[in-house]
Amino acid sequence: MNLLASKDDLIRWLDSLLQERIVIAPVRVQEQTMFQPISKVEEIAFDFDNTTLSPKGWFLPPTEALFTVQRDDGQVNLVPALVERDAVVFGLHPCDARGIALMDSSFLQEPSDALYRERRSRTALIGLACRQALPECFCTSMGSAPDDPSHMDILLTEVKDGYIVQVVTEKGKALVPKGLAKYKGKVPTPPKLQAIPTMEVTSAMRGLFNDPYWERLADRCLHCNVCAYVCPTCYCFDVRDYSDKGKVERVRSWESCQSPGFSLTAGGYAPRTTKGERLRQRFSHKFLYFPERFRDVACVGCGRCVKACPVNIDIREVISDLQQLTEVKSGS
Amino acid sequence: MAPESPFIPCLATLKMAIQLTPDIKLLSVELEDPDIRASFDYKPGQFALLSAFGEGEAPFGIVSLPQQRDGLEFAVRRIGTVTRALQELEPGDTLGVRGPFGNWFPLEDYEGKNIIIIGGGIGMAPLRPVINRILERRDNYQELLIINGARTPQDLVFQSEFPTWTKAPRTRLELTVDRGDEQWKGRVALVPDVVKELAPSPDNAIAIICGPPIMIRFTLAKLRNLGFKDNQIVTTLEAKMKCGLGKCARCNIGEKYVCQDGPVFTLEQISQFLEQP
Amino acid sequence: MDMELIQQIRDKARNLLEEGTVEGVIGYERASDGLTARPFFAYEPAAAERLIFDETCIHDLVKYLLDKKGKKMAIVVKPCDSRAINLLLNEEQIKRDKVFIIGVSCPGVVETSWNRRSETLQARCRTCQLSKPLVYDFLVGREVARQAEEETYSDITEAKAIANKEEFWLEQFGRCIRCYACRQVCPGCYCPVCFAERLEPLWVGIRIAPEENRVWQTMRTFHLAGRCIGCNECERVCPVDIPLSLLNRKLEKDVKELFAFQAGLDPEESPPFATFKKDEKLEFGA
Amino acid sequence: MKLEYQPKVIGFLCNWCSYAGADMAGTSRMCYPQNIRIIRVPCSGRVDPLFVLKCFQRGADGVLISGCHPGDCHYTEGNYHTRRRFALLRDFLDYLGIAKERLRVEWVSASEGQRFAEILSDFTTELANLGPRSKV
Repeated sequence: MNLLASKDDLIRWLDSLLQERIVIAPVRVQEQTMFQPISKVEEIAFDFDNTTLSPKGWFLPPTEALFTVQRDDGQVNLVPALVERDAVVFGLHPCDARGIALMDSSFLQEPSDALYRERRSRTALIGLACRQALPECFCTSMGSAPDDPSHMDILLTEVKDGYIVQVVTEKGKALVPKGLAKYKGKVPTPPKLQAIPTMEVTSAMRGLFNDPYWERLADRCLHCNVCAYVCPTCYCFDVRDYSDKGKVERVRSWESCQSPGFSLTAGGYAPRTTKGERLRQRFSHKFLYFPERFRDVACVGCGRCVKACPVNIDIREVISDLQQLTEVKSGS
Repeated sequence: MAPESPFIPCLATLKMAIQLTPDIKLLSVELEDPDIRASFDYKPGQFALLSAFGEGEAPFGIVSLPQQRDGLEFAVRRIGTVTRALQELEPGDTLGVRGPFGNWFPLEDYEGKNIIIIGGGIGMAPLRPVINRILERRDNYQELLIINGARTPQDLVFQSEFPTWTKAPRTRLELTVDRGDEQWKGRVALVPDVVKELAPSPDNAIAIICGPPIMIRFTLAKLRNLGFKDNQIVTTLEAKMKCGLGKCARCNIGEKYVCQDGPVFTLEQISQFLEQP
Repeated sequence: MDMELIQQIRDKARNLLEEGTVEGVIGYERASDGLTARPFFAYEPAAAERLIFDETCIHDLVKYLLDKKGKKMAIVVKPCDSRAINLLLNEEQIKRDKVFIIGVSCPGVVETSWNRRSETLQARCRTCQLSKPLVYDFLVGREVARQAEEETYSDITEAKAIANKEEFWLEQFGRCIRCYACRQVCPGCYCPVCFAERLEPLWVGIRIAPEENRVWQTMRTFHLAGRCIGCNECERVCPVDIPLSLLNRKLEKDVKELFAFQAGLDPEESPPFATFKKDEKLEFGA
Repeated sequence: MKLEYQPKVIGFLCNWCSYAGADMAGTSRMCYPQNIRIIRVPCSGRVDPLFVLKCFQRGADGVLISGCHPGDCHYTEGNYHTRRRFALLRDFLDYLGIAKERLRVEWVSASEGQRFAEILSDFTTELANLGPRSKV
């Protein structure tokens, strides 16, 4: 059963959530929209197309301490990091929620990642259905849709009089304010997206592991980490100790398979030395290694990498190239 | 509330450190918690992540034998910041241990076979418990050939155990170095060339290799020339890893994670994805 | 689009590939949005037909020459990009005889991003004095008389007047996610191991945090002092819009004033930190 | 001189002139502020701007770089490079909000113990007047 929240209802609702929880919402920063913890509801940018970074940073922050090392009289004590407050991520799109679900596959698999699990269970997702499809969007080809409520706790859909409130989970139910009217109107038709063919991308990837395609594609790749850092499903991380003025922490930070040091061992051996091998690692992980482990392709079709890549390495093009090359190879 | 994090190591005390070679130390480590110590089950080939607090964490093969729970042994070569900090620890100092992780050598499956063990430099470390386990159950195996190579005679690890190894029945230890010195009377040759020269038969045999990537690469080629099939060649791989849990996603060889699916692989399992065949 | 110019580039590229003069041609092709341009490597003569050139060809392709050392490559070079060629020649990173330069006289490029092309000329183009590349083997396009605006560095003056500069910059650097796109795109950033990746000692911690990011961005810019050729690619590729040109141009201005030097104008002239004058008067002491 | 706020100063002193100069100030029992931590470097030219950044990042209030007078460098020309490098860096740091007064470059010879003591007193006073670096 759907409810209706007027714009004022929503603002009051968010305001009350803000009293008891951290609220992470889209905020306009320069020309970007970013998910940030807000202190006032007015900071929220309601009219945005897509955020520059996905909301994954709330669950896997760019940098976080895993634990602190304390020494008293030579006795070492490891103090685990805490998740102190409940939170709400507001305004994420269906593709973002799917990204979080894909991250769950890895981080919640036993032995689960404690901080991630804790944040995940203490955070509710109040999503926003997409008003329009952007030219870089292809979520419907990747198992999601502009109005897909899966993986959300509550999904809001903007209509003329406010927002349709679709309660998805029990967790979401507990958050809905009392006294919202029932919504009896029509649910707007979601925007249409161009479908891209994604058949057999996993087997295509496997078959083309040693294809010269990768070195050619890598020619123009800069090997920056932009695609990985804007991606809602890229979750590789680095762990190191950080000490400052006697305080020692074990810190985890984002890292990307595109950087040369990513898999360089202390002894100087790196399994992937060429640009092509590193770029192939990115797509192999998404299309082959991840599905081998967790069934789904590790891409949600949000289009962020398409938009952010400084040299236009377009994942949709890579998918269609892989399929074409496979067809050529199999001689059909 | 503090969640139970798999990233938090068990505290341990350094019991003893023995200088094996100019840059390799054997660390004997005791877990502080007696319950964890008693339940720390591991098998030859498994590894653990050692923490030098303030510097970081790195993976090391456990080189002691499984029944030895009060003194887990690790051979640590000084190569970077973490290994240097580990080597600088004094007996009594605290370090962290996470593990055991990964798979192990299925030594029971190798019973009744000829075993060829080929190690280069610090690569001998994970093979030491394999050798010692086979020697414990010597009758269950056929011939044992150990080829141990190092850059110089000084760099040969576990020299104090050589007499035990050579005295064991049906066991042959072949040492080789890249560069000899005045005292060295033995072989001066590269490991792959020694393999070629000794030409072990692939019949009913298993070859277990560990060493620097370049040694592994050329030794694999020689073994294949001798007629070894990819399922007769077993190796244990080193990879940079940050979690040991299959989450940081960097230690993969193709779709296999070294930390979870490995570190022990047959060549058959990974040849498709060997990035530098 | 100037089809005549594009045809000249395609013909030249095809010839070079057919004759085997070069192994590949680095140029531009249409991006997947059908609107802007992206870098393109042509290895077969037929691929030359994909080459384009227009006001969306914003990328400085010279960086790619560093990946192709030892191979003879042809490259499409705008006047501004030619300064990067000079920089790399001066620093002996590329060999002149390994590069065939297809110079393009360029009327300026516009601000673009994926699926968006504006009519606004890029700021660097408005003050650009170069009517044709400083170095080339083959020139295409009509040499245009530039009506360049005077470079006043008014943006730098404004940034200098910010009341709490530390706060301003830490806020900017606070957004940095350390994707290193700024470094990867820069033709002057080619250290085999960047200081940001050195582990012993760990100069820049892995914390993605304002203070660490400040060390990164400050040193990145400073390593380019007197070497930055002003292509502004770093600012373009920054996914979080850090105003990197305010950093690079500040040093460009100071280097001009202190040492009367501009990077990449002359392959024979070394950057200011590679040389000195004994009797120069600088701000502190004699 | 007694100051309520004691600024933290890191001093990079060249082995051949300034370190000896500081030594001389000490052995001659000259009075100078004790809030400097001295790091001896072979030449002022060895001082990477990164060192300076790192000092400020880790909480230094001021950084002093001191070498041989121009023309007297043990390695002939190291300090000429120092001069260029830090002329540019001082203003750049200022632009980023770290006041240029917090970075000093001075030339102190082995015989100038008195001068070293004076520079340090002056620098410390100046830093004390600036106050602690804001914790943004």
